[in-house]
Amino acid sequence: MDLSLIIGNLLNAPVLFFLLGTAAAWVKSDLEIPSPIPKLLSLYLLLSIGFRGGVELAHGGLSAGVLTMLGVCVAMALLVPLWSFFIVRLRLDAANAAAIAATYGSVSAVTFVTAVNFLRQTNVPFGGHMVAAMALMESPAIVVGIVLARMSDRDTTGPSSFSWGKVFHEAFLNGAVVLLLGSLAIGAITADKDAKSLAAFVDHPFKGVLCLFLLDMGLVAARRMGDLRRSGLFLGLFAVAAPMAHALMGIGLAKLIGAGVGDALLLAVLCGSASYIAVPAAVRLSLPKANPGLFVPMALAITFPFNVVLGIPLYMSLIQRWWT
Amino acid sequence: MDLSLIIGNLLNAPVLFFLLGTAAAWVKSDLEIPSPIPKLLSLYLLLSIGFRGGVELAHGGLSAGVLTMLGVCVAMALLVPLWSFFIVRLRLDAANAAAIAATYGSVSAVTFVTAVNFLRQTNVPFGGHMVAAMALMESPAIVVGIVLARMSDRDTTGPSSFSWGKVFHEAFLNGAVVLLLGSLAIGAITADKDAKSLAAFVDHPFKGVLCLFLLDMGLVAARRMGDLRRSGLFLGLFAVAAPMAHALMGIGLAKLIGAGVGDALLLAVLCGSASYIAVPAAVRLSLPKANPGLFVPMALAITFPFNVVLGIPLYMSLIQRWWT
Amino acid sequence: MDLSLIIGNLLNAPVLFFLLGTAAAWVKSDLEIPSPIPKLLSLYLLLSIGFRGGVELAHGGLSAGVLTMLGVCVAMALLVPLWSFFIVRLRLDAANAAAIAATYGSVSAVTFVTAVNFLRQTNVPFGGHMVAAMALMESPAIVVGIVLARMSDRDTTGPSSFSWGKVFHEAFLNGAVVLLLGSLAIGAITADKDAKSLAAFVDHPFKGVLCLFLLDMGLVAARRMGDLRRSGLFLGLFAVAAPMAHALMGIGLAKLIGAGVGDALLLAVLCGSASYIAVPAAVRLSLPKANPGLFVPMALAITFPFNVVLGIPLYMSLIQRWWT
Amino acid sequence: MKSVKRFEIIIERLHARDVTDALERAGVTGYSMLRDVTGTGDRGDRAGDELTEVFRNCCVIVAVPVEAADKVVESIRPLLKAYGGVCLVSDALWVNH
Amino acid sequence: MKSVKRFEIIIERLHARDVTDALERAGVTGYSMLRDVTGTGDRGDRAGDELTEVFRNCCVIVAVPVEAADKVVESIRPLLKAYGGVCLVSDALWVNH
Amino acid sequence: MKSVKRFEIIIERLHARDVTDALERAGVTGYSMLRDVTGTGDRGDRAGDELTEVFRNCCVIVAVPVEAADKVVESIRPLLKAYGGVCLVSDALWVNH
Ligand SMILES: Nc1ncnc2c1ncn2[C@@H]1O[C@H](COP(=O)(O)O)[C@@H](O)[C@H]1O
Ligand SMILES: Nc1ncnc2c1ncn2[C@@H]1O[C@H](COP(=O)(O)O)[C@@H](O)[C@H]1O
Ligand SMILES: Nc1ncnc2c1ncn2[C@@H]1O[C@H](COP(=O)(O)O)[C@@H](O)[C@H]1O
Ligand code: NA
Ligand code: NA
Ligand code: NA
Repeated sequence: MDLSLIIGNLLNAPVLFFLLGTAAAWVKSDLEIPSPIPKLLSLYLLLSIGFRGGVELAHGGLSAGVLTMLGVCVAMALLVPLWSFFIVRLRLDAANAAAIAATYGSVSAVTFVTAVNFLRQTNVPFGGHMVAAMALMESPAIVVGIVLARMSDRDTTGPSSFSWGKVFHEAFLNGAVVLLLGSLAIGAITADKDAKSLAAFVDHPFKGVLCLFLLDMGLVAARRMGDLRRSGLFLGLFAVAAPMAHALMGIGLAKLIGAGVGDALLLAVLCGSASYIAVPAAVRLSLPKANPGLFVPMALAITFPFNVVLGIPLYMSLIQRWWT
Repeated sequence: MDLSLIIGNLLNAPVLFFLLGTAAAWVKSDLEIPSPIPKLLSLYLLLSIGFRGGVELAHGGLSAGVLTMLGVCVAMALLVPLWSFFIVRLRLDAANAAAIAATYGSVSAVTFVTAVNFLRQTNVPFGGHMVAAMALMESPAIVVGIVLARMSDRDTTGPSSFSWGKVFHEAFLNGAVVLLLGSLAIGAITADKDAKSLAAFVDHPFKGVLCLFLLDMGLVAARRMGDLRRSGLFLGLFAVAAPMAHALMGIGLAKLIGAGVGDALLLAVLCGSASYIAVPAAVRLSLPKANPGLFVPMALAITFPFNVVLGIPLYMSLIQRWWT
Repeated sequence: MDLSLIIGNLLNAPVLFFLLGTAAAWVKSDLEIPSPIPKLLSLYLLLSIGFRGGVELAHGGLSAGVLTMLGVCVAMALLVPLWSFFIVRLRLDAANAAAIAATYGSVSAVTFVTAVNFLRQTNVPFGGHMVAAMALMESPAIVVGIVLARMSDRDTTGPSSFSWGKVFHEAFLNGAVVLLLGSLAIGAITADKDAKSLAAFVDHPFKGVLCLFLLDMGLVAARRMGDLRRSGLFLGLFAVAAPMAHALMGIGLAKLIGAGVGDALLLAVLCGSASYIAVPAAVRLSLPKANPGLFVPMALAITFPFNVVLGIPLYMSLIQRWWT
Repeated sequence: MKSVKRFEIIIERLHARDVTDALERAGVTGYSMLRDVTGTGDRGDRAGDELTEVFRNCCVIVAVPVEAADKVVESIRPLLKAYGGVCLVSDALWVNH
Repeated sequence: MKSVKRFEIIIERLHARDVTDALERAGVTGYSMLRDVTGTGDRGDRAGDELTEVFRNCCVIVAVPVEAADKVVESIRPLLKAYGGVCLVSDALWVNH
Repeated sequence: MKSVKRFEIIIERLHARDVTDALERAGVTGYSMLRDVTGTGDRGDRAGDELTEVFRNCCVIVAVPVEAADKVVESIRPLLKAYGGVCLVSDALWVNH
């Protein structure tokens, strides 16, 4: 195992700010980043990552390799919630199993962004289409989760007002997906004209904004850790095992389709990360019986820190061994 | 008609973000830029445009040409509400006619900022005094509107608490005017010392912040479009015809006083744009009988998009023909 | 007295924005920077100043001179509230005297940041350890103030729920201290790797953000000036005399320990400034009988403007005479 | 002044739209909303992080004529059943204007 | 505990100052304000965009001694007449301190 | 619907935690909080600058069974004594879910 990569990642400003946030919450400091500042930071990160992805996509074009990668991504977004559901179902009721399945089938944009920052720092190139892949992987797991819940127990899906229209709307038109795809398209359209004049906004402050956002994530994640007692050992283990297993599958698939090192890492992170922004809202509307005190802390207080602190360099060291 | 300019403008990041916001609101996505983030963005845009205007003013100085231009601007700010009032009065009561007159006599800072961005992109120079012109054009129309309303119907102006002192205060000391003129003065005073050290804040992120703000404007404008049914065809037509007519007058006057291409475009945009930030507040306080469900959507959901998407390149292509 | 330095400072963008804010509040403009935007600006300033201090500390190292300076700072933070208490006690009760003592013994981060900006502008170097000094000077005065209040009147410290644990927690773990020390540590740890990639976030917008924050400080300070009538002439004089006296002591100590010009100015500002962010909160919790309508306006509406507008260039001109 | 019933409905912000839709179906034409409410209840802490609206509440305030109160209660109850939350009803006078 | 009348005044945020001025003229020395209130009423949606305070409400809460209530009603009514908005009055007990 | 007592506690935001701690000690399991409240009272303006939470209030809303009301009053009173603020109590009905 390549320890230097892990330590190098730990001594990295964004990760350190995440740990600072965690520490501040632990000592019960009144440090806080009040709403809606985190929203501004996340809008910025989505816009920035989307726009740059679009610019790179415009330069790279839509080759067969790109389309294969997108296909693999969507397939994983459909399959991960499937087995996750049946594993969690061993212990929990259908609604909660479906919620957790949707959570782990979808992706965490901030983990992705942190991985992108990791790649940029180590000068490893990656394709702009991976941003499109992330956008495509946000939603399918939500639909799969709800289908599974309804199949195993008609009663899980809330009040009479349930409608598939609402589910699809919530899954595919939530703000994060729209902003990401929109910025991607705008980046692709204006690649030649605007990329330079927007660079000072889109590129330069990127890492700093990520630091500030991770500081807040640290504060929030640490506060949610208290909820973890409720989830028990089984879910705690799942929250660490799932990202590792899914990331491994992602790496295997990347090798299979001949992806580059950078794209392989991003695929690993997309498969291995769990959503705590878009999915909770969609799931809460469609599966009101699922307890957000279970699936949110799992994703936010275990899987997210694991990926950001250990997972990313771990996956990278695996990939570097295998690819060379 | 020079279509390439219009299409070029359409394929421009700020305009595309405006359209993205509109589209997101149409598909009822939950994308939102929560308060007070838009306020931060607009404070930034005003500070930035004011400061840079001041720096350029300090370099350019107050020539006779500059003073003529400022005189023309104030004259238009006094005259536009006059005829607008009598046209709208054909259909509506005095309070609403006065409110609409004030709206179209005043200016839209964001439209101005978008035009400035358009000029910078196409490397057309313009004078820093045009920022001063914008600041001078914000307020007079409000006073003219209220005078007209009171002349034609003493009863339009609200409760006993009406006072001219309050009207002038609201018109000339509202936050936008103060920040704009203040930044202009500070820019002019510190032109040599601070222009460089502030450039990274004032210049570099400008276009990106404009994109983010226009995204929000798109969301808000689209939501206000629903209100337009109430306003009927007459007001709908007015909201498109007025900017074109006033911009044409502005272009004519610019030619008359021998202004350059950049200044001519900005004068056209100042005359042709309608206020939806400062005026509604001032009018609501002084003419409570005027319905903000009429004059705000006209300015925000018709005139603003028209100017930003079509008007600016249209006026520019006219000016380019005429000037060369 | 070197008038040119004072005038030069007055014609400086950050100071002018402070004055613009004051003027806007005086004419009762509705210009406002709504919450939580000022919080975002102050988080940014603390992070930026902390990170850069850490980077410089990593390069400079912890010499004997640095440790002496830190010792002097802590000593001043313990002594200043001591005599301040007994002076103010001549007129006010123990709780209020203790609150004012704590206020003047602690430091104002924004005054410090403004002084840093002043030094950068005039290209005077200073040590990164002065940021650590600021962090160390935030808290001791709070504890000293409360000890003094309790010694002279057991009854001053609120309800039965009083506990030293809470006092220390509030004093040493408040958000500003944690963020400042955290960023300092992160800056020192990642000095080589991240300093460059974070520069665009941490350095470039610094002065602009300071301008925007001082604009808000001007608005708030001017609004608090109304409260000053209550405080009377004695406290008004104290609020001007204390910063000058403490800054002079700071300058003397700096000369004694052989500090450079930049460090001497920062020490003067640390000694001479008064806290209006961290201290009021801590004091309100521990000394509820102290009236925040006294100690906050003194620090915010007299001492802060005095230091920012006149104090900094005054101290600098003194130091320049003495050092050369 | 007219006697009215004052409703105060506290529910996850995610469901704000459902509440106002239900009110409109019940014939209510005016209501007010506070969008930044935190809290604790049977369903745990809603401490208000910005990451997801699941942990943030809103509060809808509605005054309706006394005779319309039952209809409002019936329109809100299914939402409380499905999603949790609180609905308080009290008496008030409405100052005519 | 002392019997008081509790007022709740919801009006465009633009008029917040007018309300507190009127209250002060009516002899009220304490009040509270919520500055971020949205709503719908006779005058259409006040959905809360940041662009102008015309589409955003505030809510002023005031508790006054029972005997002062009429004076407060009379001070508020002209504002409601001119600008719209809602004023609810209810009974409450004030916990002495 | 069940009769309850509705408490509305307005106090400096700095003391929000003290209030909820006191409520929890009094056996309350559910409450709501508005975190952005300004106001004026005996202790002067709390006009809401962002610089320090000393000039900003919060408002805690709690509904409790009628029989639990006295205990809540007793738990809050010392805080009001020490720090100022307002606590209003009124009658309400709780819509069961
Ligand atoms: N007794 C109560 N008094 C006031 N608000 C409450 C009470 N119980 C619950 N709430 C609010 O209602 C929300 C949802 O409650 P619950 O569905 O019980 O978790 C909580 O987050 C609180 O904001
Ligand atoms: N029945 C009601 N219950 C609660 N709030 C109301 C009601 N009617 C109006 N409002 C509030 O008062 C504001 C102004 O009302 P109006 O003047 O009727 O448009 C609205 O935007 C709502 O916030
Ligand atoms: N009569 C009142 N009605 C409503 N709120 C009040 C009243 N008096 C005081 N308040 C609120 O309680 C806070 C603290 O009050 P005080 O301790 O009297 O300064 C004030 O800042 C107001 O927000
Ligand atoms: Na995943
Ligand atoms: Na105009
Ligand atoms: Na000091």
